[in-house]
Amino acid sequence: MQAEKKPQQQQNLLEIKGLKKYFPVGGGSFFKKDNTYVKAVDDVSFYVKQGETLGIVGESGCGKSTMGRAILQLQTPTEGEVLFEGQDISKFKPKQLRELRKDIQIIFQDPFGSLNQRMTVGAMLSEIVRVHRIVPRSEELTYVQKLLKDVGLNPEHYWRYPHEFSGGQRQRVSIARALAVQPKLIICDEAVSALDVSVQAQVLNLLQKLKRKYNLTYIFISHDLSVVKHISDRVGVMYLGKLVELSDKHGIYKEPQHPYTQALFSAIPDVSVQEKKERMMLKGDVPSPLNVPSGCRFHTRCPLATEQCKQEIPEFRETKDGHKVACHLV
Amino acid sequence: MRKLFLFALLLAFSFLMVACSSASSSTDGNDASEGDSDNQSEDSSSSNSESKDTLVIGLDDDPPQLDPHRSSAAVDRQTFQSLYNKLIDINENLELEPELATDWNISDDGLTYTLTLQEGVTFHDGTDFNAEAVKFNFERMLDPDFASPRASEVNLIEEVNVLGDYEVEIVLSEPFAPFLSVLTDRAGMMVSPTAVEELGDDFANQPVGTGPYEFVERVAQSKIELTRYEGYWREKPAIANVEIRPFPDANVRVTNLVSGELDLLNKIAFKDIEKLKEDPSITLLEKDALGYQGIHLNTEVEPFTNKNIRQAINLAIDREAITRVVFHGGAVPAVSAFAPSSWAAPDFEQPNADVEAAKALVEESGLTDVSFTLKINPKPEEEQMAQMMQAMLSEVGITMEIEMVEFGTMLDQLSTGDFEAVRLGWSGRTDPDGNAYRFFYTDAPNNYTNYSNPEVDGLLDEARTVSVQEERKAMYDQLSEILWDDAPYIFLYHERDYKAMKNYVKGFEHVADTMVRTESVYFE
Amino acid sequence: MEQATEANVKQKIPNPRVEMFKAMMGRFFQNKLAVLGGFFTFLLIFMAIFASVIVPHDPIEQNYSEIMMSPSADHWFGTDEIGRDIFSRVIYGAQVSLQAGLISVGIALAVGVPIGLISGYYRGFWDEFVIMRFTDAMLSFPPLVLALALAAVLGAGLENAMIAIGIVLTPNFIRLIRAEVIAHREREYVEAGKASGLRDWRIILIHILPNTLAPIMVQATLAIASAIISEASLSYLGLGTQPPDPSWGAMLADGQGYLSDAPWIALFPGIFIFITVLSINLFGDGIRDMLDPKLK
Amino acid sequence: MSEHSQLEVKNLHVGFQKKKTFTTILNGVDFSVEKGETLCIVGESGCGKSLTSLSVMGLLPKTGKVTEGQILFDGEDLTEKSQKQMSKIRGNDISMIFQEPMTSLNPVHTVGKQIAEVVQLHEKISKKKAMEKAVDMLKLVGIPSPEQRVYSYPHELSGGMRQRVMIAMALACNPKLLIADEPTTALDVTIQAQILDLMNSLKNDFDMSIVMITHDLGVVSEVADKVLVMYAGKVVEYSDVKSLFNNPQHPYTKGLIESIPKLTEETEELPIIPGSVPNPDNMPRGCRFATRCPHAQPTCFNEVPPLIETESNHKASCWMFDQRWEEIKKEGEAYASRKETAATTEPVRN
Amino acid sequence: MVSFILRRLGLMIVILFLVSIIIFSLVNVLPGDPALLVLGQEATPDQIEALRDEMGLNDPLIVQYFNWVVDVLQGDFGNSIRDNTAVTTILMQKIPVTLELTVLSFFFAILIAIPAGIISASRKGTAWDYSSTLFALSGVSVPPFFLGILFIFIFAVTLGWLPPSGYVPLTEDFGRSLLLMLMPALTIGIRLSAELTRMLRSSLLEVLQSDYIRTGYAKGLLEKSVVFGHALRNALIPVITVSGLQMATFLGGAVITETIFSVPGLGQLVVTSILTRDFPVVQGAVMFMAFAVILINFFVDILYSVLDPRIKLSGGTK
Repeated sequence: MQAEKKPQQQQNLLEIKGLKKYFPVGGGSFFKKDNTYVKAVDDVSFYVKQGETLGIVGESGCGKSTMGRAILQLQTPTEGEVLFEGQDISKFKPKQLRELRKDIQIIFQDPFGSLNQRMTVGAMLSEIVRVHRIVPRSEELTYVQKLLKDVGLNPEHYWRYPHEFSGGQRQRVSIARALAVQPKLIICDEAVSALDVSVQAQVLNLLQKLKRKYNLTYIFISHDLSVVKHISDRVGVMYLGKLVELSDKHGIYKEPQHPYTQALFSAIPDVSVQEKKERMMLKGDVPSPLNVPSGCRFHTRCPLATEQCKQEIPEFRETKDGHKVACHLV
Repeated sequence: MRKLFLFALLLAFSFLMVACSSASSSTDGNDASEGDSDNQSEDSSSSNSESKDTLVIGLDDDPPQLDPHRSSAAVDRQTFQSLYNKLIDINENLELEPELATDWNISDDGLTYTLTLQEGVTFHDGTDFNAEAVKFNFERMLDPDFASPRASEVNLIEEVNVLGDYEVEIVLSEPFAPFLSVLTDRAGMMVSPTAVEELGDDFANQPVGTGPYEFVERVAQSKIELTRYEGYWREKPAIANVEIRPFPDANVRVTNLVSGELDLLNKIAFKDIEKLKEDPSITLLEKDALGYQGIHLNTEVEPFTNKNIRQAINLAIDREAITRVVFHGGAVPAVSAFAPSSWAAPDFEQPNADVEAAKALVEESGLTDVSFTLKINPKPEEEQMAQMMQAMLSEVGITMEIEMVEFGTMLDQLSTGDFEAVRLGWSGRTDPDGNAYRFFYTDAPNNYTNYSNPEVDGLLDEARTVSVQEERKAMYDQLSEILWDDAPYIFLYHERDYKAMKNYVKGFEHVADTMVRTESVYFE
Repeated sequence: MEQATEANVKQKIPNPRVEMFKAMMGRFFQNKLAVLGGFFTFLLIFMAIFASVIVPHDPIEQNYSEIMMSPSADHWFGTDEIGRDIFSRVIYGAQVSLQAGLISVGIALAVGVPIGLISGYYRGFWDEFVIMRFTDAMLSFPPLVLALALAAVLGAGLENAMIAIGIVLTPNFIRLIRAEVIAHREREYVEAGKASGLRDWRIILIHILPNTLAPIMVQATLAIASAIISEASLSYLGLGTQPPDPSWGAMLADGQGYLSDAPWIALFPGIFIFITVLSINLFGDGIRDMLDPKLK
Repeated sequence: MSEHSQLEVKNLHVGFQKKKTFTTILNGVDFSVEKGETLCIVGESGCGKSLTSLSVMGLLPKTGKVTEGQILFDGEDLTEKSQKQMSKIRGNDISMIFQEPMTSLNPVHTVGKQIAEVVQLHEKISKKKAMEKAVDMLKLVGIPSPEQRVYSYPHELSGGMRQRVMIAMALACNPKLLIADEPTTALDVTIQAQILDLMNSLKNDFDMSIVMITHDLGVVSEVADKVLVMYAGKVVEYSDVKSLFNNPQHPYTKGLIESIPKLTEETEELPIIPGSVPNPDNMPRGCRFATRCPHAQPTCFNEVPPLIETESNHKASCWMFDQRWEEIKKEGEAYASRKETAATTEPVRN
Repeated sequence: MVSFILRRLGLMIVILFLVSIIIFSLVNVLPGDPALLVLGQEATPDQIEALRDEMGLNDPLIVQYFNWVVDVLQGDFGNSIRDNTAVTTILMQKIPVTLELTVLSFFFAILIAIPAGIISASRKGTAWDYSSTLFALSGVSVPPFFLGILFIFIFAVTLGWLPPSGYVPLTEDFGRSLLLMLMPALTIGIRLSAELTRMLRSSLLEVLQSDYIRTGYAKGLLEKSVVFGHALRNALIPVITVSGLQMATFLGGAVITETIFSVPGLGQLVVTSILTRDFPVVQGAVMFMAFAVILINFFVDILYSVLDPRIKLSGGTK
């Protein structure tokens, strides 16, 4: 798949080319290696511009989280390039990678699991600041407390343990941790999914605020379309390891082109009691990523599938200005 | 799940039923002593010997070998007495008696022994016992490839000549007075030549002799079963079967005797002497044995290069206390290699313990901070004794560490000289030579102490050539004096031998060689 | 939520650790049996440390006129077969047992923790094909047989027995720690650490290790209990503590012969092993509850 | 409508015994469900909505206890029934499905066996008949090739399928009331749509009442006839579904609806409810939402607001709808001017 | 399944290979010369040397190891140094004894552990629970030799109800054999039951917390049916693993108990063989034990997959 060749009026901060991440399944026996793989991410390409928020949406198991980790090199990609500011970071050595961590950060879903329970918030944040020598030692405390303030916490929370915080507060700590190294890009992996609605709104607002304040770029991964739509400038839809549609958010929400995207939107219950719209109900379940359908991966559930869909893998191509779809029917 | 549970319950119940019923039957047997239908031999004191046809013997260890020419463990010999005959036997007074050899003649130069053999003897496999068989046996022991531990006892044999079917001549390379007594032990036991040729190394597991009982089956570390040999040349034994079971734990052995699982024990723990004497259902036979127990001091290493220290130890130890506390009177203090039962036992009495003299000797030695490590076998009695000696020696200013070492390791370290002091004794031989020569003659195989004294060597050599007992006794007396003074080996005590048996076991001949002779035993 | 509450916050600042500790203590003290176990454990440690002050007699002093005396005012637990005071010996025996427990587990920890950490964190060939297979092999020996063989190789004596027991315990710790590390390695906080650019050693030592301490501590306490039994077993078989030092196992082995005449020789050391091990186990259970609020 | 509701919960108080202290979580919950009606209980985590459903089922954990109030099912008070009596009702008259279809089925038994078990338990029929019934039920909930699927183990099914199995199990004895505790939370949207669809159609077929517990207002709008909004163990609003969405009354409900990002609207910043839910051990004496309420007055902190009917079939528990509201506001202003720096008592921890 | 078995077989071979190396090296660094032990004090150095040659003890260790492995692969574990019996013959005599002891012990253990564990878990926090927990902990804490001695003291010495020790094969006298095995089996069984009780309790407690148990109640099941019909089988799965491991351990590990009660089983064999430096026997017996452990683990894994349909035997290592 060819890379994006869009004329760059704005600088591309990150560019992904043909990214693949396969996980081997089972070990096989001693004598032969098993050749089955879970193709968690299969040939995905996109770019992220400086200062924008790219939303990635998809159902569980579609590979969106794996993609986030692969971009960050937390999991080494099986194939493909990850260009950050023009450099292919998938070829980076451990030392370069550590340096890179200053530029790309991640916020995880689970506000309980992603904090070390045995460390105070302050110790955790200071450690990172110290390792990357962000500020001189003497200013460490002030710096970290300012960070805490930035994310809406109290400077005194410096001495607290994670278990003393509520879910929302913990997520704020996670955000502070990501911010501590003054990154350029933050990957938010289901960052608000575990939160209650009222807290989720607080955190979303915070993320928006910080983005403006520090001129951040986000890749926002979530299964919640409303949230993604709210926060993103552009949105990509993933299905079984593939990007099926990618466009700016108005394009994708107003005129979804891929049948899967359409079904996805149609499935969201509306928070209102307007007359119920006609639903596009998908049949069956998402196939196992262990053995993905031939041709278009969506053809098993697609109400419009044709013979061609079963045979040929549809190309991910631009249909309108900045709107890309992988579907034979568009 | 429920089904499984129920099944388990049922099983447990039936199991408990079995347990209860057998338990009650055994107690009944003990109390009321009628139990006519009882084939379990749980009888205690009396009567039902008619139904009982097996003598169950408890041994202190599992005999490793059933081949006398291969055997090196003392416990083996207990079984051999039933399976084999010796050429010559000894009686309760330690006098030689004919067994397979009805008569013997020694040439004047003491080199040629002519044996007349018993006629009409057959091995358990039917092979005839004759002069050829005797020749075969000695040659087997002398065969260097066979590596028999007997070799050292018979290595003076130059040739064995068959003079007739039942007459054989043995020629020695040099005079060896104790030779006849050697023939009363394993070297005199005759194995079947046919069986040996057939079985080779496996003979040890399927022994064939001429003895009163023949081999039936063996389960290692569990039991050895023997049955009466119907073709036995002498009067056949009264009891049909013999079962020999090893019980390394003395307590277990004794409890099994008391409860009636066993009829006879070859060895008891000394602490049980009083208890067994008092038990009305048990006969306890007591006899002075032939061995001695003590400590090998390595005279080539500090501090035992110093004679004063060796003597100090000799004097510091209160042998009375040890025999009383540890052995409950089942041992007598030792001052020489010859037990009271032996004709070679010295007449002189040595001081029991003299702490002051010992202290003086330590002073005299010029050594300070005298210390050494005593290696002992990990057995309760050894530990007790060692700890007592430790306390005694500390009183005279000698520090003794104790290290428990497995028997195998101990033998290894003894032979390589990797020790300071080792607590090890000798089970004893009928002839005094067997108790002294191998340990104290310069460079003799068991001279672990590295002791070398030309005077001692001379006495030992001479005592071998003289056959008059009185003359030999004088020599051994002198030897005992020298050894006490030089003290390369600290003689501690002579064990007495105890045979405990149910009081319905009769006819047991208790000989000082500590063997269990089953031939004469009967139930009453 | 964060505004308006500074007064509250300040009030509570100094004590988060104390509070956590208090909660843990609360959970511990809730378990009555554990408290009892802890009490006995500390009593035993106290006895072991101050043995020389407590005991009425010299533990190795022999008195041939007082052999196998039944318990009395002078000899609380009676005397043994060479006239030594059993109470004094039992108290001194606590030193041996506790030493054996602590040191052998210490050895196992010293070897097992680093190997487990590295093996679990890096996985790969060494982990899969060398370390794991080796622990598999070690674990397929019956533990006492292995300890016995090792003790026989090293020679009798308390030090060697402790080394042997330590070696036998080690694979368990390697496995436990490795499994914990693997579990934690997948946790998001470790990923977050990596994403923050922390070095491996820092993640292993500062982040993963403290989080695995709870199960390690529990396992270690229980291992101390089993090490005490193992030492006693080896001493029982003659491969542990050497005379005249009093070891409960050896005392029991000696006393076994006198069960019918002087049962106290065997019974008292036996009871002490039992109480010690039980106390430590109870204590360990308490620690488990204390460290893991979910379990109760 | 018959003489009594299918389910009527009156002034329900439920709490937990913790060591020496007793913490009351549910504090006077009232609602009723009519025959054939779907009631949604909605609220954020920790508001007590699941506890309400467990109380109805009599499945409170051992430390939990109903301290006050009544649960009337067909007019009979369930709180007075023994466990044995309750077990005859559970699975038969009242069924329940749970949030986690992954763990709510026993992994070691086939799904058929698990469905048949409930049938055999409540209807004296043979094993074979029960199995047949299981097949029928699987067919009913839309599981393909049910004859084979009865022999499947739960792990062989996808999440959506498992939730269908749970539904089949719950409906196997034609219950009068189905309690569904967050039945679609763990599922993907496309699957959620399928399950909601299924439930809606089955509700009509079985003519039963449904109590659905959820935190998702979208789901509420899909299925509910009536809605009960709970906050921190109390009912804050109880209404007809249309009325609730068109005209939410309670500040909490309003805040909740507004803080959800909408697909159809564009907002730069979401309206939010500040703060977080107070700790059950440290509840305000008065209105529990007072600590986060933009309109809160001193009275709100001290006095529990009654459930006030604001329009037909719409009640809200807020002083704003009381006649005294103007007075209360005045009092508050006076108070504020007296004590400028009055701090609220929001607890730090949750 | 096939790939699982293949993989496990490969793994077993590797582990056995390592075990063989470990035991061989251990045995060969044991102090003490077996030749000396065979020949005793009366042997001459020449004889010892000759015997060492004959036994191959003078070959380089690698050669000795290689020879041994080659023999073992042909099913020949060599002969005992002590009595020249084939090691396989000795093992064949010992295995039934230990097997009888192990099976009986397990029988007792299960008999005690299952009810105790169930009561303890389902009546959590009650006096029942406390007493069963205390029992379990006591059982784990009591050293086997002390328990054995205590049994002998009480049942044999004081009460005289049971024979103190000894062994009769089952085939010879069924009742008596069981009677003799009663105390040793109880000694092991109590300890084992204690471990299983603890295991079952915690596993059952965990299972009772799970969602499907709540589902069971929601169906209208009573506690009894929930515990027996739904919880127990799930709770037993980890217990079975532990039992499997324990059984494997006891197959070779009842060292102390066998010694105390003079049960001529594998444990006693190994102890005496180590102490008497009977190298071929030690090697053979330990190889057998390790093999038994590995084999039992293998079967436990298979059993596991039978009990728990979630587990597929894919052969991945954990």
